Amino acid sequence: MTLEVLYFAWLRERVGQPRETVTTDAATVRDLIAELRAQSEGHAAAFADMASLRCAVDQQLADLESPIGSAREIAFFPPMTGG
Amino acid sequence: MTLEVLYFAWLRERVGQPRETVTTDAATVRDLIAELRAQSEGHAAAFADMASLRCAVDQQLADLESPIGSAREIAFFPPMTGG
Amino acid sequence: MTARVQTAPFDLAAEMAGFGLRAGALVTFTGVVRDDTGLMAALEIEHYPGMTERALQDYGMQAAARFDLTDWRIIHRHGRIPVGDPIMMVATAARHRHAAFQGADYLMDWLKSRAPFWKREIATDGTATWVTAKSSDEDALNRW
Amino acid sequence: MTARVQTAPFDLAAEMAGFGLRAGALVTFTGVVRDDTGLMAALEIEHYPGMTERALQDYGMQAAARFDLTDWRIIHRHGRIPVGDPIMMVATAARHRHAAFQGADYLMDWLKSRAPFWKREIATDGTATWVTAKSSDEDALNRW
Repeated sequence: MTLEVLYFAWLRERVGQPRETVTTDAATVRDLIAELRAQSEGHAAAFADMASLRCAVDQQLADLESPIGSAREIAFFPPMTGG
Repeated sequence: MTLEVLYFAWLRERVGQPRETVTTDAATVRDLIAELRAQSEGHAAAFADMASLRCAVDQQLADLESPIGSAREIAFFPPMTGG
Repeated sequence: MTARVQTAPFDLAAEMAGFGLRAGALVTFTGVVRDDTGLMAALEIEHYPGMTERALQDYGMQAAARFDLTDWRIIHRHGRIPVGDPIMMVATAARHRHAAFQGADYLMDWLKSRAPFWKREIATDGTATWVTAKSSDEDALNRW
Repeated sequence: MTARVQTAPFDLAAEMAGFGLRAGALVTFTGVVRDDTGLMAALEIEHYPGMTERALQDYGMQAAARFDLTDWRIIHRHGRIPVGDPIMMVATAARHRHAAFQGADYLMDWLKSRAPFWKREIATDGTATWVTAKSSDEDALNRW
């Protein structure tokens, strides 16, 4: 399965790129993170603090246990600071 | 003691005039009302429903037991409907 | 930090120009003459000249002290106000949003029940009916 | 009933023209870039194109259903926004004031913590610091 993975704010800075295409068999967001984390030091740094991690699956807020299913786009970012 | 007595909204309509000058020795607002009520049928009608009566002494909201003291202006009106 | 009573319409835009410049959060409330029945032509608002201005100023200052407002404005019209026209507005400025919201909400509750205005509904057939105060407005005031 | 995401400044006045025409109560909230320290030049706001528009639309529709809003508007800027400039606004229209206030307050709580925006403070010396989410914003959301 091929996914677009997006990063925002300081996760984007740590990973070093705003998006990447990954091929994965991960069942849940948490499984995907385990795979991404192994990709580079930057990825490891981005996912170091899981308490400050938020994600969206196909542009809907999700949690780490959310199934990836047939999703096309998974985004990772810190807690939002809008308004 | 001479006072200006003001009426607003339907109290004004019932009394039939927006203001009058009264000479009184009333100690409290309640005493003054007792005197005013005796002046005319209109006055009696205006003061018929004491639960719907509000007053101000020298332009400050007051209650029926408020002393008149050296006040110059007493106003009577229904519950306010601003905003 | 101003309160105004006037017959003329006001313009929210003009009123907000330069309002609360250094604040982070601005809230406005505007009350508009509503016609729920299709039978209403206008409101006619009577007030107590002298006392009104003083009361609005007092309530504004109380709200500013209580919610740490950096600016506030109250405008309330009287006289005849046609359906669809603005009746009154409050604006509050504060560093943070909750203070600005609460300040405006508080001011509205005070204005509804403690500012010397009396509304009369004027129907399209010319009949006039005094608006009765709502007990819910009194309850709202008791929240604070 | 519109949500917009844009880099351009907006004008509260222009946005409110014709807004909520038949409603009795209009509330606006405007957030402005604040400089508490005298050392801040601007905010820089990143967002998630695609998701942002959808999220704002969702929150607006949720607020409308919950508080019986007759109209609502959300505008949120992204990009570089200098001190003193408006960042975002919400406007709500309802028959009664409490619904309009609550709708706006609710929308703000959602936007603060659940809309995909990330703020960075840009100091006058050029240094940039990501703004940290406040637990008080999360608490505010849990009120609803």
